[in-house]
Amino acid sequence: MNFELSDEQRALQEAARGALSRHKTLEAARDALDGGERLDLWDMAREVGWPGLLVSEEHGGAGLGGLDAMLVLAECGRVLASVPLLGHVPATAVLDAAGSHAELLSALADGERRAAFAGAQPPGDLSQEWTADPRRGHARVPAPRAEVDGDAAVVTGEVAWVPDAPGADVLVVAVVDADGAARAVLVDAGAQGVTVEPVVRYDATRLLGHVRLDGARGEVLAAADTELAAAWYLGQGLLAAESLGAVERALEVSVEYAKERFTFGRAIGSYQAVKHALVEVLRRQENARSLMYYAGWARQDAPAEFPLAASAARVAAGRALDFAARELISVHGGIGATWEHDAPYYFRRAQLSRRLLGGMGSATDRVAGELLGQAAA
Amino acid sequence: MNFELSDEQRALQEAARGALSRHKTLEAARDALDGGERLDLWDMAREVGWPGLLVSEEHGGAGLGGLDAMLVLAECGRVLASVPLLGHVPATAVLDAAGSHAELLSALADGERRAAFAGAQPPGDLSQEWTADPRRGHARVPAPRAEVDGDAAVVTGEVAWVPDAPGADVLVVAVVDADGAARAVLVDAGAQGVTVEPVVRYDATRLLGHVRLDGARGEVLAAADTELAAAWYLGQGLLAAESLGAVERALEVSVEYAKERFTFGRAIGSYQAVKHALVEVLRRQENARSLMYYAGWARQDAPAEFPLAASAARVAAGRALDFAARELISVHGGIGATWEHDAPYYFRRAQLSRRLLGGMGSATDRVAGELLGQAAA
Amino acid sequence: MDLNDTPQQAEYRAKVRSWLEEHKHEAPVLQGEGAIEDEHEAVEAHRAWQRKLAEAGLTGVTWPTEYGGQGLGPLEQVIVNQEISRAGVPGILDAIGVGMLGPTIIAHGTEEQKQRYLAAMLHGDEVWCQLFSEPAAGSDLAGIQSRAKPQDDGSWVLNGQKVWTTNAQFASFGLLLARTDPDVPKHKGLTMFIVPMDAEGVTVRGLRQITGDAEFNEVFFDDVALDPDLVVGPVNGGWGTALTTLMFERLTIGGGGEGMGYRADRFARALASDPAAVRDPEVRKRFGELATDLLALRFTGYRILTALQRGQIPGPEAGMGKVTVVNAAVAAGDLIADVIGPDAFSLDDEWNYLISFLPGLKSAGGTEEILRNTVGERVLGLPPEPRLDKGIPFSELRDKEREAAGASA
Amino acid sequence: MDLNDTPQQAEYRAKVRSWLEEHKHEAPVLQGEGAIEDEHEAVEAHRAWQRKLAEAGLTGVTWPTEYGGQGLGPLEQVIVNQEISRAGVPGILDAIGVGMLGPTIIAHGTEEQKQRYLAAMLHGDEVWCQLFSEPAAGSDLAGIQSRAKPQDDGSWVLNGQKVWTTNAQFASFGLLLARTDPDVPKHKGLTMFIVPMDAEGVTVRGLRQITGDAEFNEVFFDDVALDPDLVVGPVNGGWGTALTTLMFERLTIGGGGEGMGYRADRFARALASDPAAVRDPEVRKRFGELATDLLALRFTGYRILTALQRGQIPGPEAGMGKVTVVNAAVAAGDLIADVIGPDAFSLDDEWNYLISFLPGLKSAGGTEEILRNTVGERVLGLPPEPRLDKGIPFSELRDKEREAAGASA
Repeated sequence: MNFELSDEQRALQEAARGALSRHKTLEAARDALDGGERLDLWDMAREVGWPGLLVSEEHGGAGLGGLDAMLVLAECGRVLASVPLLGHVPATAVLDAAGSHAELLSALADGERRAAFAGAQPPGDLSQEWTADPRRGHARVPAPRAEVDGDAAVVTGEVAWVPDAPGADVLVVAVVDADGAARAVLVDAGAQGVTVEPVVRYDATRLLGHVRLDGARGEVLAAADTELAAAWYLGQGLLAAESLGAVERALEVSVEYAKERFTFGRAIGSYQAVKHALVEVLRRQENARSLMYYAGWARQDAPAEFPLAASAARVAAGRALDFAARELISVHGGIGATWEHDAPYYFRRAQLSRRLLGGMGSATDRVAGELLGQAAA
Repeated sequence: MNFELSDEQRALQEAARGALSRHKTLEAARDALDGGERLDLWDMAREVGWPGLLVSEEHGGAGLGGLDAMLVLAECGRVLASVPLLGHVPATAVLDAAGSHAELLSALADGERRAAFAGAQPPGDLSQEWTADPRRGHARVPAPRAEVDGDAAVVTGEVAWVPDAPGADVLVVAVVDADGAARAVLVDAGAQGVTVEPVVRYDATRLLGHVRLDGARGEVLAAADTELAAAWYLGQGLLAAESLGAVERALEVSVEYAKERFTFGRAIGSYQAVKHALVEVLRRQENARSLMYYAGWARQDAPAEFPLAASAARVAAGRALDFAARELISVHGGIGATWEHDAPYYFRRAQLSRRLLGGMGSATDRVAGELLGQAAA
Repeated sequence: MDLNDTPQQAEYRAKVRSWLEEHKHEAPVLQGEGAIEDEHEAVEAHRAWQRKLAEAGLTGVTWPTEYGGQGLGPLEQVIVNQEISRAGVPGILDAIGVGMLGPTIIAHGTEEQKQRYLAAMLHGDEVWCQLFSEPAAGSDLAGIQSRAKPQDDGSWVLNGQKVWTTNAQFASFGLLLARTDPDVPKHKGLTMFIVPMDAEGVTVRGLRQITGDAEFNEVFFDDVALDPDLVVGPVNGGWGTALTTLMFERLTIGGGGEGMGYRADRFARALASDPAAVRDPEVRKRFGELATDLLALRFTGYRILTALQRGQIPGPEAGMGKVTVVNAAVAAGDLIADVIGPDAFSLDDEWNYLISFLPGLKSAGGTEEILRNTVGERVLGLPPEPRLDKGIPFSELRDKEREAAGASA
Repeated sequence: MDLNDTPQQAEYRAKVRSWLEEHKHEAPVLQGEGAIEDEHEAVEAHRAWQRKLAEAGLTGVTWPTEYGGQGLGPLEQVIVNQEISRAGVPGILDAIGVGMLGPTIIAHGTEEQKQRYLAAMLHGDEVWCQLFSEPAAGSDLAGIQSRAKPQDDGSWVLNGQKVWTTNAQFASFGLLLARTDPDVPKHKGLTMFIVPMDAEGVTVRGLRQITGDAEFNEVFFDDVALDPDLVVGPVNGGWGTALTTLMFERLTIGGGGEGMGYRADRFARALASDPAAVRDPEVRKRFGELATDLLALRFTGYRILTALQRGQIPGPEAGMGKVTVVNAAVAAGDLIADVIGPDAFSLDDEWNYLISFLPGLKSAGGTEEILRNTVGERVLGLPPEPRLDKGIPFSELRDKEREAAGASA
């Protein structure tokens, strides 16, 4: 029994925190909203080897596990750093599993080239469909369709709000073939029929794009549909980790202020209303952390539980961040709702993250579906 | 503009409180659970004229409005009194609207005979069906069917958990005829093919029965389907009122205790955790009261809004009672969860009420449906 | 129960409605399509509109006639508000001045002050702002640190900072609470002043909110000289004067309710346009619950109006309406953005604005925690928290706080 | 991350499993179908089973070998618990004695006490109960009023009342905290005693809960004579002794998690049997959220076990697991009863029991509020509430309280 981080994992965490501390990420988050340039930390990520975190060592990667990637994302989330890993990492995981394209993989592991994952939500207990995020509205849309001929595929369809798609060199797309089977297709971002429309919403640290495929030609990867599903859930886990990191920092800042700020002759942190709310942030944070560990462990050691584990981690971390970001504003009183303060950027992060990659609603539904499906079996 | 109770209504309230104070209703609630006899206050109700509250004066009733009946139910709810009005009052409202059966109406108004309403939930924005509460489970069931021939009807079907059905002399049943139209049918409780199975669950002050109709013969009443719908919503409003009354008393008892009980040298009511929770009870209570007034006003002056108003009142009052009953237990510490204390009987009331007459879920859905339907129109 | 006007009220409403009908084409467009873009122009157009309303007797409805008001009751003010809203025209520019600060001057000012300031306020010629809150005195308003020192010639010199000041950027005057004696307990050494906003040493700085708009200002005072005749109410009796202002603030808020536009039908329209959302029981459940709260708010509003009509002043429990509306609106914003997805955060989307605006609104005008304390103590009669600052001179309080912060850090 | 046993643990687990495999037919049936109905018979059968477990070395796993224990670590205790649960047999009768009270005696008792009491406790021959809580001393445990007065011969006379006492109806001894000096501040005048439950003047009365079952007792003491050798730890040093017990209590709770049977898969089975519920997004949303909490609890449990294995003692934050599990179980009960309808409250329905049991569990072992205070102060380092009872002799406290209650009433 050992359900804590290893020494190597702690070292990875510390190194990540150290590397990020040399960048003014929060100021960048504010400036970017005010029309400034997004602070792209890809070069820094390359220096510390993050692009190849999940790529096997034979292809020049670090050959680490899902939990290691989550730990890095948590550190990015703490300081709202804009590092396009949420799209890149799941894409490299699919490619690595496919076992082909060694040269491309090396370039991706090195960070010389960048990938994004235009994923689809796998079928659940109630539906056999692979669905993609729509541009707008409550109804999910079918994943792109592909005509497959041997290794070649012609893909048509759209995936909206793909993390890190703008500027990616290649896209790994989850498609459905004529037989209704899910396939992974590698598409060059510059290929004919591919358009990536960059979109910025609310949290300008977030690089998003609508990926539109109009008869775009790509290569079918030898990755099973379970790999596509795992990549979707890896995205959920990474988003969970990012959110958890943001919660940690939000709580630290809130606690610090609650000790220093006085009202009616007492530090506000001595009042139960404030104290109990901050303990609630802590409770949610630690629950989210336990589930992030679960997701990391399950991806490696219990793949059948990974959909449940990653979805649960996302739900717990997302709800924790929702609560923590509002509490961060609230504990600071009016000043927490001003442009100059850091709190609103954690709030923006929470608001947007909640609606990405299927949204919190789909993740919650998936937790239920996994357990109800098992119970019915 | 006058959105407060009239002097007559305050007098009605006070008289009700006075009449009920002469009975040990809370002890009766406990004893009944321990196998004792239910304390039936029908005779008291007759003395003060409650059976005829909504029956027009020409038929020997008081000819009062829905809000007046709600005020009486609120007083019963305060002290968890078992007075079978929740079933009787909507039944008399339908009969009175039908304008027939003058003799029966007089007997019902006097309380010499007792009625119950085996109602059905009217169609909403998404469904055209009239549905009844099932014995068990999440799926609602169709309202009983009837073959209608002139004034005569032959009814088949079941309505479960009908308030005050056991011991009722007549039943007003919401049925659907061969054309799919809703009709009100008067059935004698002793008629062939009618069985009323008494059921007690959790809150022994509550008189419930499964009403089963196997080709039972009854008389079709000249009441429009809007009257049947109004009777259903009247039931929602009465249940709301009952809950509101229980909240009022739960809050009083909680506040009293919070002033007297000391811990760590301070009255527990001085701690924010307790104080803020009790203020939350008050907030919910007053919201529920405003909506009960709305329901009372709408039934009289804006019938088109009555479904919305009564459903909203039920949601607000039901949620308030859920919260207040748990808080009543919680503020008392462990002692609040003991059989000897009064708190558990408020908790039982909350738990059971929440699942009656379509349940809180249907009422909440109906609030949404009414507003979404209007918005779409 | 009766939601209709009395005959007198109906007559008054008809009069107001007909005036608005006749003059609404003269009203400026300040929001939505065709709105005046330049802020200065918008303020001037709004000022001109306030003047017209004033001349028609539609501002200061409850002010005494001797100061240019109509001497009517709060219900008539509500009727005017309702009719203005119905006509789709803006209200007055200086709602804070006319609603709260003017009445404070009427209650506590000298006759000279009343003559000098009230008429110009009512007509919008001189807009006012409220200079109470400070960075370190929000919930605990009496903890104010802005300092006005008496001079030998009877004048005062003001130094300090205020925050959350609406309209400061174009106000002519501010009503300001300052500490004039730090050596007595904190409620006892405060004085209320009128501050000319164009005085030397006054600096106004916009304070941007999450929305990106500067909805409030910070105001800095650097050796601002104040004449003796600018004191309102007794010297060192400013706390009592401020309580009058706060009472009028509650009255203003209590009368409203859905005034902020957080109405169930507005949110219903947003959801009804998405068929998948309409069919989703989870969406319906969340909407049903928040809509119930918003409906409750409307009918609680009618109860408060009934009380006002009967001459009762709403108690602190009226403030709970803010808790209800803010939380219901937050739930609505959450739900609608869940339904729409990330696109709800498009820059020009109304939900983007709503979601961004609410966190600031939550603490504006007192936090939910303080309100719950007040209601718990004054309405439910629960015992107060132990107060560690009672009876201690203000000047010593800060030292104690620093000491305590050091000990716990 | 590794959820597997170390080789040594695996070996130990195999040994435990094989013993249980061999002997599980000897275990009594205490719950469900075929359960022993008579309470006395059930207790005796349970006692015999504890003796067998003790003889096999499966009780007091962490106790020192000199007192009959196995001298192993908390992980081995967890392995035993897991295997007992897996085998579907009851645990020991006296979990409170062996888990919390025995270790207290080991830490603070005299050698005579250890020799006299520990072996009989371990084998279930003498069951123990914990006599700490009182009607007026729950959250504020140090507010205990039970009074033990010293006699000239060195013995004590005990008067007072205890409450929430599990197993008191068949316990041989109780470990009791009593006030021995009321003239010092409240934490300083307490002493821990061993009380023979058959002593004259001890009365046990069952205390029924919402479920209708007497899950706890009240215990009354009326001039009960206690020999000098029944004092555990220093006279007037009982607070320190009690802290040891509470530390072991936390350890016991911290190691568990889903032990109460509030598992996501159990609730999933209830819902999965209703197709309409499975298809309802609103039901799924509520279930998904509470299931997430319960899953988090399981994996938080593994983190705590890892810490235990590393020799760390769980901090107060481990108690938050109770907040999570109770609230998730309440949500599950609410949801399942919403799905089933009133019939969920049939007398023999497991949900009827669950819903009734939870409100009592909520305050058992300290309220959520006290826990949040403790975690806020000790884990987050937030400043404490002002304490009005500090340094005041206990005897004066009560007068102050009465006075304050009178003033606010």
